[in-house]
Amino acid sequence: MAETFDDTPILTVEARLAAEALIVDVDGFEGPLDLLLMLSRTQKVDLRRISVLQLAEQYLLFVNQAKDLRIELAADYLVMAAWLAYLKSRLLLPPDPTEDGPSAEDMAAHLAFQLERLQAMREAAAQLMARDQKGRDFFARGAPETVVRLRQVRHTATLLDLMQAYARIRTRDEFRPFVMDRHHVFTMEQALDRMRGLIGYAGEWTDLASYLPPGWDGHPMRRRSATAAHFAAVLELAKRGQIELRQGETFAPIEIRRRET
Amino acid sequence: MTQAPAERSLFAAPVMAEQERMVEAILFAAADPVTVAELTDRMPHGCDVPEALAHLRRRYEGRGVHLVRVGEAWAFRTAPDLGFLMQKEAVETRKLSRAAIETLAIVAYHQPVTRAEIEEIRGVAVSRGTIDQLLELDWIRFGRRRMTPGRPVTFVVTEAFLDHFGLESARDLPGLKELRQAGLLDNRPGPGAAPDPDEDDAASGQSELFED
Amino acid sequence: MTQAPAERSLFAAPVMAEQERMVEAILFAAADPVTVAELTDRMPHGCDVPEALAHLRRRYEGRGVHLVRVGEAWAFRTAPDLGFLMQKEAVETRKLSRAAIETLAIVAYHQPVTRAEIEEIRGVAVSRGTIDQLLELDWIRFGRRRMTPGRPVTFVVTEAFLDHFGLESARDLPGLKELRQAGLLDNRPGPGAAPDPDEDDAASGQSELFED
Repeated sequence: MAETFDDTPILTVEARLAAEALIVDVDGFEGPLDLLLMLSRTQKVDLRRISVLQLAEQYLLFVNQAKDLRIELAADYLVMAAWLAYLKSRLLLPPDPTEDGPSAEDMAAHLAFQLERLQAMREAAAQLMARDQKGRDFFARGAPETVVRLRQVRHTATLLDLMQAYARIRTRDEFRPFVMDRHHVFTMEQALDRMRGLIGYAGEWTDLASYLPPGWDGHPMRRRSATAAHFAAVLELAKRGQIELRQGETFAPIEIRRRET
Repeated sequence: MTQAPAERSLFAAPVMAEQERMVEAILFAAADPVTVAELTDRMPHGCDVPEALAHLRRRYEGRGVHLVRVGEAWAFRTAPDLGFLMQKEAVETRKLSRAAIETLAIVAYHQPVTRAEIEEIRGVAVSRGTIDQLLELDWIRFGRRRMTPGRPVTFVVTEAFLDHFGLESARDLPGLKELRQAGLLDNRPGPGAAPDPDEDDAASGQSELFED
Repeated sequence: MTQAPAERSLFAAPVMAEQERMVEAILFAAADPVTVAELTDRMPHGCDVPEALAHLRRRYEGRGVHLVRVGEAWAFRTAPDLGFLMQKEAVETRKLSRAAIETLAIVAYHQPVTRAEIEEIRGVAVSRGTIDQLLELDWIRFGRRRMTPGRPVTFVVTEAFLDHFGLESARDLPGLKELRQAGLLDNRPGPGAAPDPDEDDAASGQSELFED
């Protein structure tokens, strides 16, 4: 590669130095600005006094040589080359007063600024990394004590919560599906439970009325409820074949007895 | 790297003050207590580690951290009297459970009330935990035993309860009528609902409370 | 409030020497910097944490362990000149790429800075991996969105960054003043058409990055 290089006509020292940059893999550059910054170093002057025109020439030479060497340059290198070629022509020509837009000097100044800024950031990055670093130069506590978290639960309730809770309970009472007074209702389930316990002892025919629980035969409402419940329970037990039941005639007492098994 | 006061030769041990700094830094950064042997090993040649440790220990006397011996090794530890700083109390406020607030409400409105009565009013069993929680919060306490068979204990609300809910006495609790007026009982009773037969009982239970 | 021990009431703050011990204990026990706010929170009521810190910092001057400020927080760190003793504790850090180091420096010196601005300064696209790596190290974080079209997010450096590089604040970055005076930290837009064909792509790449 270097030999191919030497064959190409190189006119200036700067250009020769620039050409040496080719030896560096193009992939090693982080884009055209990085390459420009590298090329600018060959001018060996403060970046603030750099000749952008000269830099443009160096860059264009680099791109041409890359082309000669059939090195494929990324698109942004070519875009930069086109822009620098334009800038170079503008810098070489006397300013055209009819032309709008920024002057060539402004563009050149901005490019110089960009290079200076990138260089400054590189130096800042180097200074930053040269600082003492934690875990390398200085160290944190190796055996930190963990803070014990004592969790204390505090229960809260407001007066409103309290009243709403009470209201909820009372409202629930009012919403009982049985609006009838439960005191006067004997359910079939209750009767069934009762009868199941009692028929075990009943071998003889007995009047159903005698099975009514104590205290349920006085008040008419209670008697009716208990009677109905027990009658329904007895029918259920007969259906299950646990008892037999009979009635002599209409309105005669209903008698039951345990069915022998 | 030289740490060096001027006259020190290349192989001389650092001055004691410097050795003390070194021990201090090593012990600070170490994850575990460090033995004298290991300290000696890690420090420049010729250091007197036991002496440096003795100096350092004195320096930290009465400070917020102490240099302590842990078996054969040394470590920095928080001064025992400052242990409380290593605790962070996190107060977490939590709403009282529905069962608890309902039980509390029943005690407040019906006191003195037995557990069986609470269960009857709520319609479900009251867990031991709920009662315990309310006792622990100091919002309810045991009242007099009821003079009925089994002599069950009763529950009443406490001063702390009144304090927390901003009540002068349990009598200040709004009654059902007021609750309804306040819109807290906006659920209208179903059609044909009989007047609540318990209303009288509740009232009598409450009046019983305020006799004494 | 008086700190004289004799007439100290139950609620008076501890004397300054005691406050210093407390701050010492808390900071010694913590691996990460502790903010003044958290210190105040953990100490008894009425303590003057900044003053206690000032006393403590002076006390540790020249010792093996230093009290350092990290942003709004404080931490004990071993003296940098003794790092050679701590090879055992040294942590292998993944080597950062040149792109990552430069990006980090640009964020630190130009913060808050958008991705497009980082790319403008470096002259190349910033890969997602670079940003991710710095975010993962917890050295940079998202700042506020810029109030410009597209509302791009910005990046700023974190407290962990300051801690790692031993900086009290981002203002203490080396050479910051000189760079500012030289105008090298100005956001100077290029005259007319900037040679940056990627600008649009960069912007879209940015929004794409922060959509999730």
